[in-house]
Amino acid sequence: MPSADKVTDMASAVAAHVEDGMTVALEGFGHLIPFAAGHEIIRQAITGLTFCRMTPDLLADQMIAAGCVRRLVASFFASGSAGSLHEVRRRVEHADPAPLEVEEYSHYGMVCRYQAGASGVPFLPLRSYAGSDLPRLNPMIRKVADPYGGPDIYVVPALRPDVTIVHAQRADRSGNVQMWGITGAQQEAAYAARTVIATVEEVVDEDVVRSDPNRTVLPSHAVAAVVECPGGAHPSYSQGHYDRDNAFYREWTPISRDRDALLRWLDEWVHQVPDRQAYLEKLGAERWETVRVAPRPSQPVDFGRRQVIA
Amino acid sequence: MPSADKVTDMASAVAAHVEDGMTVALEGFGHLIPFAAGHEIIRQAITGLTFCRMTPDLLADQMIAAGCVRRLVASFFASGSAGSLHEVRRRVEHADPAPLEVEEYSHYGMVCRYQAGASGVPFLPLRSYAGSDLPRLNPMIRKVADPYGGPDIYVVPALRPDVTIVHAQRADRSGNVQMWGITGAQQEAAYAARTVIATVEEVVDEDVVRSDPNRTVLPSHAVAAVVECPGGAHPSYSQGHYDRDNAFYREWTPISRDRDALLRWLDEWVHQVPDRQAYLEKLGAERWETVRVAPRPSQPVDFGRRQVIA
Amino acid sequence: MTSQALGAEALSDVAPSSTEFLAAVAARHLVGKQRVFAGVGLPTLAVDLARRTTNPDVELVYESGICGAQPEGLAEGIADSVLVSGAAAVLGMPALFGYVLQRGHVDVGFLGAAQVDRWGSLNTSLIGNWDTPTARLPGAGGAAEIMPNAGECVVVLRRHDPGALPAELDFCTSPSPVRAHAEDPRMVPPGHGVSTVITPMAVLRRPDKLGELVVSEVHPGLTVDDVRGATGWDIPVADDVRETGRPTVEEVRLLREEIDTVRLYLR
Amino acid sequence: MTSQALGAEALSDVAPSSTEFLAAVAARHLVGKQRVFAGVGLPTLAVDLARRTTNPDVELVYESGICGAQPEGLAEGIADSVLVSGAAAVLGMPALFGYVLQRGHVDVGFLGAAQVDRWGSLNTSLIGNWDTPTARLPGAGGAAEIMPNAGECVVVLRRHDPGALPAELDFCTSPSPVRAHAEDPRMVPPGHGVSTVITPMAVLRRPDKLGELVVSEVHPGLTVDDVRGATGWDIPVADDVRETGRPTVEEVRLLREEIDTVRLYLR
Repeated sequence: MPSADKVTDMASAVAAHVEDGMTVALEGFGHLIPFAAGHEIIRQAITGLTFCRMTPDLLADQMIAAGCVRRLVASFFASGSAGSLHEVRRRVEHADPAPLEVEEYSHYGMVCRYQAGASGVPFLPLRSYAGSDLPRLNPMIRKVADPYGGPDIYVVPALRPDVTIVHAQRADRSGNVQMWGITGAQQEAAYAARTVIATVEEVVDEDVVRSDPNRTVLPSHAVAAVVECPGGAHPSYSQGHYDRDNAFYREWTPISRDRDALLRWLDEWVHQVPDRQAYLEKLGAERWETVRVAPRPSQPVDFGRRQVIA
Repeated sequence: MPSADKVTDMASAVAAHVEDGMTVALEGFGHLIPFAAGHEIIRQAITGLTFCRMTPDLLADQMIAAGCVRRLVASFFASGSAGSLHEVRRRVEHADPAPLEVEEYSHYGMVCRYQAGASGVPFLPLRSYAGSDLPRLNPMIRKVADPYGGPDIYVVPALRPDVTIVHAQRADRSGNVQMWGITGAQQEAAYAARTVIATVEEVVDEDVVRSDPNRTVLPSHAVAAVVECPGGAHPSYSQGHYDRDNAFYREWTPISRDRDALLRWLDEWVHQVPDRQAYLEKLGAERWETVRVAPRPSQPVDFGRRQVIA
Repeated sequence: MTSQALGAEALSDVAPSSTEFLAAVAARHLVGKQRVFAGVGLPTLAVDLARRTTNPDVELVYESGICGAQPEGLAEGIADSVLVSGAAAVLGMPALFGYVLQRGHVDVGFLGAAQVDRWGSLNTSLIGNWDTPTARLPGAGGAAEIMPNAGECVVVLRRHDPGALPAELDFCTSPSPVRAHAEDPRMVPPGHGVSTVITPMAVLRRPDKLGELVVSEVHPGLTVDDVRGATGWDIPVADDVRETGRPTVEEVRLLREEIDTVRLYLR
Repeated sequence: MTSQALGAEALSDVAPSSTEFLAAVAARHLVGKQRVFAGVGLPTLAVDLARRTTNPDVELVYESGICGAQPEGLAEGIADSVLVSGAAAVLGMPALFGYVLQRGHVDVGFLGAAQVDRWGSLNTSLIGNWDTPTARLPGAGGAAEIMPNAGECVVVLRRHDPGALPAELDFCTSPSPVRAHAEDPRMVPPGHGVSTVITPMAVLRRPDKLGELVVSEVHPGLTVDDVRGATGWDIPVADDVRETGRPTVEEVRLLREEIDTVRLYLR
């Protein structure tokens, strides 16, 4: 099919679409976190971002420490259910080295914000927040009267990022993106955005994509740029490609606790490596061996082909 | 896993869950229309139903003619983009042989109704209907003020069927239902319901389902009964199993136009056949040959398996 | 081959009321458009023709959730299995109507209607009075969503008479932005509404989002007065009104010999 | 084998503050429950233990969208790939939070908290004042959704002192139905709210949806006064207050030798 070829490299994609002061979402719920794209944003010294991410974990800590982020829009401020994000805490608790604006929702509040943005409606209702202090902390959580006579219900406003970046297992050159395992709110976060960058483990022939159209989470019309970036989710994981680097997550806590150590880490692992390939080489084959996974293929389904009645 | 075995036969499933006067949704957008289940409802002479179906095509014409339906909740009253539903028209235009209540939405209005029902919220907003006569015809389409200062927006109320019936390609015995090809609003219509009956082409081993968990449209918690019913969507189709019987759709128009012919058809093809197997035998191998499809398998994806680090 | 020997520019003499004529006129309106939302039938022919002539990149999105279809056969209906096999994506309806359509990814919506009024509002619901209509029509389907959300809408009518183009609709299923504006000026939707109506007599255009239809092209053999006489209101005529360009011989050949060889939609 | 030889009913002497003790107490609350919504850690241990003892059918739903997991290894986190491989379903978050949780498919939600008040409202957001908190905690996550929508919630606390069980929360992240009722009696959610709080000292129960916590069980070696003295308000005591049943030797063995052999969560 004569669709535009959207494959580009990471530096070009970020340079073309991400600008100082933009509202940018990088999504991925534990899985397929677009770390490589976040590191490129750091390398390009983009600043003043409103950074949207349900679970601002290590990636947020890194981007905030690097000075990219003015405002954080999020629903869970921790590394998984465990580790603190010390850069986030330093800024929120002590404005050290600078304050950080925080706009806080619950998980489903964020999901509904993306969904409203993706659907082009101004708000969506949800059954959370009755009796909560969250609407007092965050005046963007509001109430509407139910026109069918039920009780009032809280609503959250549409979130419409300038750019959403997601990482996925594969895409074809025209930007049909396929993803499996935990898919989180990526479809919503992407459709909510004006521009979408998809980084993928693998750019595949369109026949691969077209053999299973139900697997396409983002059709090409929703995607502006495709970047082939194997290992782009490390230290998070890509189902079927490599596992989470749990050791790295544990190593992060002491790094994050000491701002100088954090800045040294950024220098060594982000600024001093030109791209993800160099990062993986620096990480080394031995470390990679610890996150390697064995195959466990899905059983194919049949889409069928019309018989030509002669 | 020691989940309850939900496999039963069609007659038992309908007898156990569908009662006179209930609100019942049978969904499937052109694809996977649960014809066999509808015919069983006719055979059991269930009456007074509020029948919900976005596109009340042949199946609605049949169930209405059989006297099962008091009220139709729908968004497109035709057989595909072409044929009229003459039983629907007779009742609406001439109350012949009896009136039919109609509650009318647009397609996305119905989708939002199911989505609101599935999500447990009282309503959802959509950007349709400004300037339309539909809200005057249907007072359930209402407006709310946008608490973020934008223009008023129309909303539709949650739809919560007592029972939703869907047909799918496969399920395991505990009721994890997998579907591919056009999936329409089935997930929403099912989650909106209090009780869900899934009829499937094939009951498969749970390993088949678990090899591809992203293909599961309805997890077992959402499903009360599973009925193995090969050919259960005929004369509509099941992607990868058999094609639409276009000849039947064309035959329907003259049948539908003549109420006596319609009643004779119901007698011959519904009342006089005990179940779908008998229906398919009556249809015959030669007719079935015209809807057979050739294989076109999806390429598998890898879900990966953790390496045990020795 | 004979027809190609005549040159691609040679014009066909198919009747202006023929499917070939209407499809070729519709195809011309797709130049420069990216994504078209349509049912099957005449819109399918128009899109397929555009793809083979002026706009190889034009893409069809179907209400059934299918994007980027590459059918191996001619589809009967928007939910045909041949549209699914080999498609780039199949989306559920919440994503299709919410994320694709309502979010504004569709440039052109193709619609049919029983009635179109001067503002490009459509009736696909009923003829006669609301309670006991003389004809119950299919209803809104997705048209009520396509009208406000597609960049613009093209309507193809099989009739051109005061019944199909009345002064007043019996029912407004899919409102023009003009009607939305009348309800509440703040509720005017993002889409232009109907930009073009193609009938067996003429091409009507609505250049202003809040304006009305004007006679823009008159099919060969007819006059402006013929068109105005068959329209249910006193329709204005464009300053630059002209004769509708005939399809080329090659366009008709493509429609008949490559696109719809079994004459499923050609009539 | 040795422990089994002691009989399944033999009681263990693990400390009441140990993970083994808390997990075994939590597991008892899952008798007769179908679906549990939980994070990993202690809830995972409790569910796994319940499945191997009193409730083989209990099923875990994870916030990450996974239903019916059959992990081949112990998961580190709710988004662990081992939970996905071989699961019955993986849903996107709109379906998970909307259709599964908000529609009422979850019987029991397991929650942690920094603070719990007498009504079972939770604080997981911040300690100190709102603008410049002394400690910024993780925030709501999905807890604000689990509280109103799960049939009931069980909270496990690692501390029992007036800091963790204060008279007033510093911030209410996940409100009890009591607070929802105070905001608007019509907004009381479908769920019961917190039914049970398990601490290193006691089991607190809240039998009435609009009522308050009472001391229901006191761990071995402690008195009711110990528990009341460590609680930040004047907590009532149930008429039938009793000593918390110790875990059996077999339960402790299962936790250590079959469920968490690497002591990922056992401490």
